[in-house]
Amino acid sequence: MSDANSTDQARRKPPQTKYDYSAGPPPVTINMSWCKACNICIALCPTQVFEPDRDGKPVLARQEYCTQCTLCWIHCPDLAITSNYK
Amino acid sequence: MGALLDKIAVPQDRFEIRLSGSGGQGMILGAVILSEAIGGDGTKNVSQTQSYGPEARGGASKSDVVVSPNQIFYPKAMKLDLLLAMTQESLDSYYKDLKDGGTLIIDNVLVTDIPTDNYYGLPFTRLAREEAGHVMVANVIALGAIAALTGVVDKETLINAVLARAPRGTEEKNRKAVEIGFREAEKLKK
Amino acid sequence: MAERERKLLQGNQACVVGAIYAGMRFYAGYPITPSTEVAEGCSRELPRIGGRFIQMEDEIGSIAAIIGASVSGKKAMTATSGPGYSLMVENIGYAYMTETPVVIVNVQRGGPSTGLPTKVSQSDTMQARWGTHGDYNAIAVAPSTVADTVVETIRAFNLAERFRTPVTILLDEVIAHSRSMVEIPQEGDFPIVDRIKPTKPAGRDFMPFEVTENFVSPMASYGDGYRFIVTGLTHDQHGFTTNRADETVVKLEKLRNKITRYEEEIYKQEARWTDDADIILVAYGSAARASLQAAQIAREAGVKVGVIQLYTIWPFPEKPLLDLCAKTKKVIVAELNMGQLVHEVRRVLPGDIDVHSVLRYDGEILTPLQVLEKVDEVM
Amino acid sequence: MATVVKQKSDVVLDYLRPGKKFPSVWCPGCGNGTVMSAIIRAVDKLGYSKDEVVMVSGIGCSSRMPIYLDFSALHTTHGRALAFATGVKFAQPHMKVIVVTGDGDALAIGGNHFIHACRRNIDITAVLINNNIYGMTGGQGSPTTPDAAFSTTTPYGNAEKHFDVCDLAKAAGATYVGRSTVYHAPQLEKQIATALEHRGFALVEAIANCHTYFGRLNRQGDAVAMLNMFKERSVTTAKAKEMTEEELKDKWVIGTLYESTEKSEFCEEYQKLVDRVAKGGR
Repeated sequence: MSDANSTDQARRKPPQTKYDYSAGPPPVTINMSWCKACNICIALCPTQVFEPDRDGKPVLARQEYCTQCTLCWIHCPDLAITSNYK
Repeated sequence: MGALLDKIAVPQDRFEIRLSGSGGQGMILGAVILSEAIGGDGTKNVSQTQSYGPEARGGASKSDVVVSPNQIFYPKAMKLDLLLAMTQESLDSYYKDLKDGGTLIIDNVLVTDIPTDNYYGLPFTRLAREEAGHVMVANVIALGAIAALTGVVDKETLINAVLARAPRGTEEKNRKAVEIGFREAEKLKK
Repeated sequence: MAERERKLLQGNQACVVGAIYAGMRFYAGYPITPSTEVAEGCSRELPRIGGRFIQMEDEIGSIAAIIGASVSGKKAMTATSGPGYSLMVENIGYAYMTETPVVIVNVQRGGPSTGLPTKVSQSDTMQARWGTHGDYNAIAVAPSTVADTVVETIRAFNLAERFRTPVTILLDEVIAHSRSMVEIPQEGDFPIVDRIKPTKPAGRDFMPFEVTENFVSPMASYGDGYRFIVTGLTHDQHGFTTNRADETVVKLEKLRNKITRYEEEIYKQEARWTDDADIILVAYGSAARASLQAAQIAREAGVKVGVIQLYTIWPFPEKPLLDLCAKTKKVIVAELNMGQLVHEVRRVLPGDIDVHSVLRYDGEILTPLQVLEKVDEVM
Repeated sequence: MATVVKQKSDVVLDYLRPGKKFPSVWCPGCGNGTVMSAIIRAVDKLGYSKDEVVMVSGIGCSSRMPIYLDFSALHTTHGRALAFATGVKFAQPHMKVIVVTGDGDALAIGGNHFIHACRRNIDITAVLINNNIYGMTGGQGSPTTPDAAFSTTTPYGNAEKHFDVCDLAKAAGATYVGRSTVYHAPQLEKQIATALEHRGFALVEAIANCHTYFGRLNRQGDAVAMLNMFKERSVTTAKAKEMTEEELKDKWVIGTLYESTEKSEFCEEYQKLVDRVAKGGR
């Protein structure tokens, strides 16, 4: 099983709804100094909110698709992601 | 060499007792009771030791009590003042440790081959079975005899020490056992 | 004060009496001859006073459990014998590193390996000093009579609490299994030392392994609100693991200095007839009993023999020994092994003092006669 | 505006030890961090105060966890965490004692302590992070390394058989046994919370990824690939009931596998003994 395959699998579901985060902070905050670029959040996000940057760390590429599903921060082994909506 | 060894002697302030028999005859418990009786009032020090391990369960089980009004340096017996031998095997094993003129007490039913004429013999096991009502108290009868023959402890103190260790319900049997031992030994003294 | 209760106690039972007097309320152990009566005594006595007794699955678990209990605020003890002590040494090292006060009773028996389970020995003398790996300064005390065992057990707990360190009690089979009448101590008879609790509030200022003026850090317990970290990895004063050379040196020197700077508090020895002695016997435990008896007999025969009986084995009482042997030219070290303590005595005493050994390692106690034969030989 | 609100995410930050710098020592993507996060959320949900929690660990990757968390922490020797924890719990029965351990730590060197902690049914929650390999020492075979699997000490495939951790715990007398994986993090958190509330010895096996060693040596890919494998190979207890033994081969049954309240808890039983003795009873 390769890295690319598994990532694709996790991304099968297309985004359904868009959310407007413009009035407040972004849906999640990523602590870049704790992030070790393990790719878990990018791969598990069902709505493809993240894209890897040059170092492989996640950036919010499509934040409007974030459903606050919790998968990214609940799986983050480095406690580097927090949601801004509680 | 030898200048010192020729002059040495076991200190006079020690009185050394060994109770010996086969495992199960209660020699260790006997020594514990004797130690409590002798040391109870605080005027004398006691040091009780025993053979420990497999031999304590058979063969020639032994338990020593060293008595002294002073501090007891060496905890074990060096030269016995008193040897109680309840079996032939124990007499054979330990007679050599008895000092010249020391007191030898034997069960004269179970011990028949005795290397000296200077001893006290009583049928402890038979007395226990026939008079005291239980073979288990042979050791207590022997303690009564030791009290009578040596005066190392008086009878009442011994009885109290025996009763303190006696299982509930056996107090009378044990008191009687001391009395029997004391009485029979008194007869030998005359 | 009321008359003290007197009881016929075995050495192992006296150890229990002393430990409970000192405040021991937690015992974990594993049966091993000839120490087992300590466990039996604790299993009987501790529930009566609200203490805790647990028989663990092995000696490794036993020492682990008492360390866990000690950081949770209890005075805790285990008892074992040579092979069990060997199993414990890794976690004894953990106690040194984490500065956890615990008391380990080692009722010595013949070895190596399973050796002579029912026979006496003093062949763990060096194991008590150098058993675990790494650099550390050990404390070991050694009684020689049943009554001493009460006193030395109390002292072992006091030293453990005072210095935040494990303390070994080196008993041996003869003392452990012999019985004597012992006065049961009453409140006030002996001082009791308890670990110093932190006064600083919880928070960043509190450092659980702070290098204080006397190198001993106040010790909080789990549940006190300090939420401190205890690790066997080399750690800084906050308890955080470190690889840094400078912090490593601070930690190791703290472990050393808290003992070496206060050795005078730990030393305990008794000198008898040493002032005019031509020959001085040095011994501890049941070997000291034989030595004292031999010296008494020799004195009665007109030979000037003295005895130095050691109650503190580690740290080795260098200065007291030097002082007490200043006027003699001959020393005999009596021990129940193939020669362990004698190396320390040789190391400490000046070269112009002849140091001899009288040894016994067949599982029996040295007799006064054997010691006297040696005295006669070197006279 | 987002409307989906599930759970407070930054609660984990409240439980990190002040002064201890993150990130952790663990490899990128290591399951240990995910399990740590689940433990924190379980403790927080149950409302335990930080002061009443003691986290005990042995030696290994997972055993570094207590250093990061703002609980009383006892980081002990290899394999002995449960024995130390037994001392802590027995000395302070009101404390919540969590043991974090690995497969090598708990089952090889610590196997004896493990079965005896189960047998005593002492109220300790053991979270056993099973990554099927020794991570810290560099990928050697462990008691849970599967048959024929590769490690640096089984270069030709593992000839030994492996433990089923949960079967072992149940057989040894544990009164709560649960299993989950780091992929199933929310369920893992629930398992841990249930285990913490259980009175008696509770084991939660957390199947976790060591892609650095196990994944690489056994061609299972990176962290993400292993997480997906956990997803595919796990079946719930309900589903497992309808499956044959053949179908369950190579699957992990996740959920609560065993729970019993019949056996008395050790510390409570000992307290009863103390009370009885205090009244002069035997």
